[in-house]
Amino acid sequence: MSVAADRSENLRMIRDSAGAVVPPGDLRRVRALRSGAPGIDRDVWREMCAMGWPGLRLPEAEGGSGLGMAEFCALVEELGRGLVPEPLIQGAFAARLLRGEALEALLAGERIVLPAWQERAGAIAAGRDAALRDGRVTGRKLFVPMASCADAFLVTTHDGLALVRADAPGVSLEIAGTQDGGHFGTLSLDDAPAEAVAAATEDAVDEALDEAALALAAYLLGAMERSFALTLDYLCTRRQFGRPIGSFQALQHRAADLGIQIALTRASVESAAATLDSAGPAAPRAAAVSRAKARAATASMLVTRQAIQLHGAIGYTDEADIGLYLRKAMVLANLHGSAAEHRARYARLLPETDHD
Amino acid sequence: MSVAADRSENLRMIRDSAGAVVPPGDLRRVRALRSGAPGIDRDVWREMCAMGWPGLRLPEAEGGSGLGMAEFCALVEELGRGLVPEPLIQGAFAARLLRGEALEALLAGERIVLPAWQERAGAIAAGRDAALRDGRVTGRKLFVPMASCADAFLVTTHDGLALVRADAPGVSLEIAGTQDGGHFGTLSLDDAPAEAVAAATEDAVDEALDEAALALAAYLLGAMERSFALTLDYLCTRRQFGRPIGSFQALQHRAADLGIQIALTRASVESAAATLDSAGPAAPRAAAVSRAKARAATASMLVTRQAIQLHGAIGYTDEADIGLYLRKAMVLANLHGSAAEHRARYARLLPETDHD
Amino acid sequence: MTDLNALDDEDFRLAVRRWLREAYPPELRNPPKRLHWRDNKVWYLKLAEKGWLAPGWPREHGGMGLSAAKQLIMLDEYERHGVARTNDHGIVMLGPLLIRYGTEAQKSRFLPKILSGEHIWCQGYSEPNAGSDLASVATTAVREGEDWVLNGQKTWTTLANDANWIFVLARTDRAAKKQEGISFFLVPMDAPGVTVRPIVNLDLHDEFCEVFFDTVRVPHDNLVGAVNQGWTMAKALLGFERVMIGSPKQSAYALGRLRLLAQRMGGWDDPVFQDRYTGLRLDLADHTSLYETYLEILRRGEMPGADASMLKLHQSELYQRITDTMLEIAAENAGLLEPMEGNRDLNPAGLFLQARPVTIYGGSNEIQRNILARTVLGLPG
Amino acid sequence: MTDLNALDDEDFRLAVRRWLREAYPPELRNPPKRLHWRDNKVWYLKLAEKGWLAPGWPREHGGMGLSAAKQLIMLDEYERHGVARTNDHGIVMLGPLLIRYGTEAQKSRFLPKILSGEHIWCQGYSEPNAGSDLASVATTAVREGEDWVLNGQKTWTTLANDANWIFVLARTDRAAKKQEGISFFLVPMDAPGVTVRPIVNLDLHDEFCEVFFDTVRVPHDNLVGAVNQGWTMAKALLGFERVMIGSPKQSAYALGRLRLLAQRMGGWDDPVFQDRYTGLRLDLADHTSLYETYLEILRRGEMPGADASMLKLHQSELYQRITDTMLEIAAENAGLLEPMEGNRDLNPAGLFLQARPVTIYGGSNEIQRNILARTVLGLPG
Repeated sequence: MSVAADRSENLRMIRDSAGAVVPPGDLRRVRALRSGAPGIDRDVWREMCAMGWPGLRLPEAEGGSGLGMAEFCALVEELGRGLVPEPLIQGAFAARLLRGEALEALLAGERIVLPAWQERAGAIAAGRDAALRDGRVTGRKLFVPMASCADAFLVTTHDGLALVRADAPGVSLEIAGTQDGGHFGTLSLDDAPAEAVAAATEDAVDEALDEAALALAAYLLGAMERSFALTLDYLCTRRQFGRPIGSFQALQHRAADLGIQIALTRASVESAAATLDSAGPAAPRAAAVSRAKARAATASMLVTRQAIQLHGAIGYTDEADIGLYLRKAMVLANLHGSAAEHRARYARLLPETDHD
Repeated sequence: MSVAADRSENLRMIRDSAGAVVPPGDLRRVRALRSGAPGIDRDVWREMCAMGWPGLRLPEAEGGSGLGMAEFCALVEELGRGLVPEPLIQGAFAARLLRGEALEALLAGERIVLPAWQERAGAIAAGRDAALRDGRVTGRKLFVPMASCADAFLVTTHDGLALVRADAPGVSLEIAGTQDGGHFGTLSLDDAPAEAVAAATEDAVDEALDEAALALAAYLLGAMERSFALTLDYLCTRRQFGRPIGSFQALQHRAADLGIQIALTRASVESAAATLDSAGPAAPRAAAVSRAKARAATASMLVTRQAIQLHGAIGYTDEADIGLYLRKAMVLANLHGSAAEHRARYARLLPETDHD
Repeated sequence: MTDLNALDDEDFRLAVRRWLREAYPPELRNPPKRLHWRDNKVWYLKLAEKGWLAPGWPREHGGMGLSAAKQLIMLDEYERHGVARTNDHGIVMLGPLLIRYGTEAQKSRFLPKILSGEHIWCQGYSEPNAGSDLASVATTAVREGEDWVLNGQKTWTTLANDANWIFVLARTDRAAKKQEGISFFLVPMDAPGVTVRPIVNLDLHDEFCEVFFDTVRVPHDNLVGAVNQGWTMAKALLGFERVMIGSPKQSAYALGRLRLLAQRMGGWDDPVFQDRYTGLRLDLADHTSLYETYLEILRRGEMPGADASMLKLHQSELYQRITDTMLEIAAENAGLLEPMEGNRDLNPAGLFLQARPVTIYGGSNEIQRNILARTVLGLPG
Repeated sequence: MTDLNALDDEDFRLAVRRWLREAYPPELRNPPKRLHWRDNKVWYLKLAEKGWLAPGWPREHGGMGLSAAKQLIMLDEYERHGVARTNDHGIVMLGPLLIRYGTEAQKSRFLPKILSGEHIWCQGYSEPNAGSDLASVATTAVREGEDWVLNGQKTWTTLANDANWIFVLARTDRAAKKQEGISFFLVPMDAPGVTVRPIVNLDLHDEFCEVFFDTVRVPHDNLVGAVNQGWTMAKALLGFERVMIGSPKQSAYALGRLRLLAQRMGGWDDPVFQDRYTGLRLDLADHTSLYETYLEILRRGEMPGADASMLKLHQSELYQRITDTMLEIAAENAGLLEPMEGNRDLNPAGLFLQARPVTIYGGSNEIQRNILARTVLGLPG
């Protein structure tokens, strides 16, 4: 078999396995977990770990599967289709930076480690105002998704990465519910005992952050595609004026435009994944991520908003599943940087010169 | 009769008289004048003067009709419907600032005086780098519409207004054709003999400029309304797939959106005219003009562009009249300030404060 | 009692303003969601007591008998003060219809109880399969002796869970053309066979309900107007509504919140934001100018035509564009379930969700564009 | 002669690039408007001489017989170098159709003359009442003995004023369903009864023409394929075209000109402009990624489906948005008839006008959206 065919077989298998763990058609589990703490199902998390998902990107020598961003994005996209709340993107982010026993426990599903990297709203880059001295961390980290399910946090500091147990003294967590039924945690660390994670360089953290941002774009892609499919179904089913409403040209044209935005998002995400999977200088790699995240943020909000409109009154009820997709987009579109932030970063990374 | 009814009777009469001089349905005259010098018909200009149009806004004591901006805008709007090339807006602008014999000659249709106020591209305010000393002007003025038909120019200078004969020594004019079949003149003045126009203050010039900008918005309003009417006719007439294309919902919805933009433009222009016609502080008056000009610029480009699209292939021929409306919008949308410049001026004039 | 119509406009405006300052409960100003009867009852009864509940009804029926111009001033002051809507379907919708089409008996039976707050009405028009296509109501009413028997289901019935009466469009002639076989009934919510099920919205509020009719029996006296005239009567009263639904107030409110949010997020001075904000501001200002031209028509006592639907279209989409912008600049706060920092004025997600249905209800914007294109622009059907 | 297919891709690319640098007339790079035969003839004949005129045709017919992948590399280099389109309807449209459907006699009669430049072809498809609805062609062909007699009118015939032959869709069966009564004819432009009238476009260029057929007689040999198979043949060749028409080249070219204009106007560093420019740049980059996925399909030798129409839709509207932006920032220069300062790279009005027809030709964007919605998204017809 050719390399390309091998790869596409890989991708197909990954998508299938994702569908087996979290069937996208059924959102009852997602609804049941809404707005409770910890907001995830630990058994499902363990199953994900058993499938090797948090370590998908790690070399086999480190207990991973040695696959690329293309594969990870395909997996995460499937989770997006099913609005899966378990924090795989964050877990994989942590796994990229941990080593040894801490990594093993994470990959085995025994401990959930979530990165706490953000110190201001809207950040793309890691905040490093927190301080790590003599094995103790002091600082404040914002917007940690699903923080209440963490056994430990991987904290960026001025002095490198630190691993802090959630139940350690000096650790306090403030929780704010999010529209998707999950939550953000504000993590306050007051001289909390921590373990330095020496192996990870700042560059490695930056790369892991970019991978997480791209994975978010892939998750949004899956979610918007699914919400669009639900909407097309509705347009074919719902009748008004004696015809299915999907036969009305104005709605057809709007659907066509949404389809184009989804296709652009897919092309952008897959192109960024391919860029990260190939060797190359740092700026175009980060720029590719920004391009994909900007597109995914904008397109996912457009598609899910329009999905509500195209569903009409039923779309405005909480009991219609379509609203769950809008809520998810509201939470993820700006996470790891809004469209505007990523557009600006793209322009900074790849300034236009007079190359004509 | 009530004041309001009187006023609306005035407006109706003005619109009727405009239609009599320049019937809007027939663009053969406009086509015939395209891209020739001087690009206007002097007889039509004299007829306009005989109707009292350049002096419409002047007090009766000065030989005018003593009417307001509402009336002037109504008149100019009708000219926009017919794409009339004669420079009434500029002539009226000059008339607002002249006095005595020069004014009489202008109002009588004997001499065409055009303002030359602009020293950089995109300007809204009068350029005053030109110098007037000892009865001689030196300077350079840009984008004088229909400059080749002028008998004299009314030039803004650092030292007040100056009247310069077009055939005076030291006056040279460079002509660049415009898309609407007219032209812009670049006026170079090299120690050219001039007559100081003492009466006009800087404030008066600023006000006349704002009136001209609003009049342009009204002209664009008339032009876009007419182009929309032509497009609606076409949509009702042209058949494809066995139906008039105007029965297709996607085109109907687009037409509805254009109709809304036109209605907003009318409301904006009429509101600005009413503001200028009432007493009040300078900033809100200028802001109302900026609001109307910004809307007219954006809406006229949108409407005329879409008019081409809705006409399909026929709209892309030079022989279809609809293209003349697009060309006119291309020339006027940015004249006296683009939409972006006027939005920015509006925000400067009326900064938002915490008034909640 | 002063003759309010005799006051000049400015004095009238000041009188309204004074009364709102005195009497309106401060905690009810600018509520983030539509209030239930339990919350707005206090204000409804204060209005009733003052005799200001029904500005547009003739005095003989207990209304204020205000001119259109005065009503608009009153409304304007209400909007400025952030006065919440009450459970006003009896006042706004049913009252004028009864006054115009009801029998004397119906007027004297129902109007006083609307004014006293004893009857709280809701409007039973939309159905699961008669949303955009309202004329295809499938709820039936069949004559049985002196009674009518209703069967069917209404949906999107605003605040039905507060109401004790509902006015219903029901089909009384299946053979007639869609619009011509519909009649108008008054139904007590406690009649056997009426069930109410609240619908939780995207913004997690239960403003709307489903109402089920299972062999509900009402006497013939509860039919308003002639049999099969229901649709015509319901439509005849839409002129004022068509304008009011396009009021700039939602957008104006949201724009203020957008400014506050931008200031809080530190992006207020960003030139890109400023440009966008100014664009929205100009859209609002031009909308307000357009709205004014329609108010002027109402002030003259005339009824605006179908072109007034432009107002609703533009306002609702502007409102959404403003709240879309809020989400875009709110960073991670765009996803929060509760207002930021416990400050209900910093609630981008909440306002965004509340702005969703405005392009759906009151005739979806798609329907409004159809009407505009065909009725106003004259495009072929 | 080297076997170009045997070269690796990079070597092939360099070979094409080298040849363009050597042979392509510099004054013809990036022409602002479509060139006439009098201007592009020199390049056409150079290509002919080198044997590079028909990259996609099999070698046995005088083509290069290049793989799809190699053709795309060639095209890419042409675009980078700013090579102008020639009068290529014979090469691109008619040649492949004759190779697939023509008789041996037709192939040997016509193909060599396309390659020599002796026959310059144009395409007679659109009619005044068969634009978006192309299948309703009204031009008729009636059999009379050994001849067919054509009557009717074609329009939007690109460069008909340069051509000496035209291929024509004409109705041969009025009773059949629209698509099924159409045949494909080859007509010399000097046949008695053929008249050409150039149409002047908005950008004051005569790229399109009307062609009139008044009792034009052609022998039966000039019918390609079977009677009534014209529509099927014309449609069968659209796969490659569907992708190519969505190439990002127009937008990429326009974006470069927008940058130049902004720099010239002094607004390049304005943050509001920068934000907008970056947005357009990202749209172009994402479009290019999407386009690449379709090129990949072509490289594999497969034919993309109807979903490829997304490319044309998005590209054409992006191109227009870029040129719209040019006008907005060009101040008074937006209205000029000629390029600014005599520099054809600073020509906002010209480029804006040239961008108008892209959403109309090649199946208007309205039609493309219909196709996308019904064929690809599966919405009901």
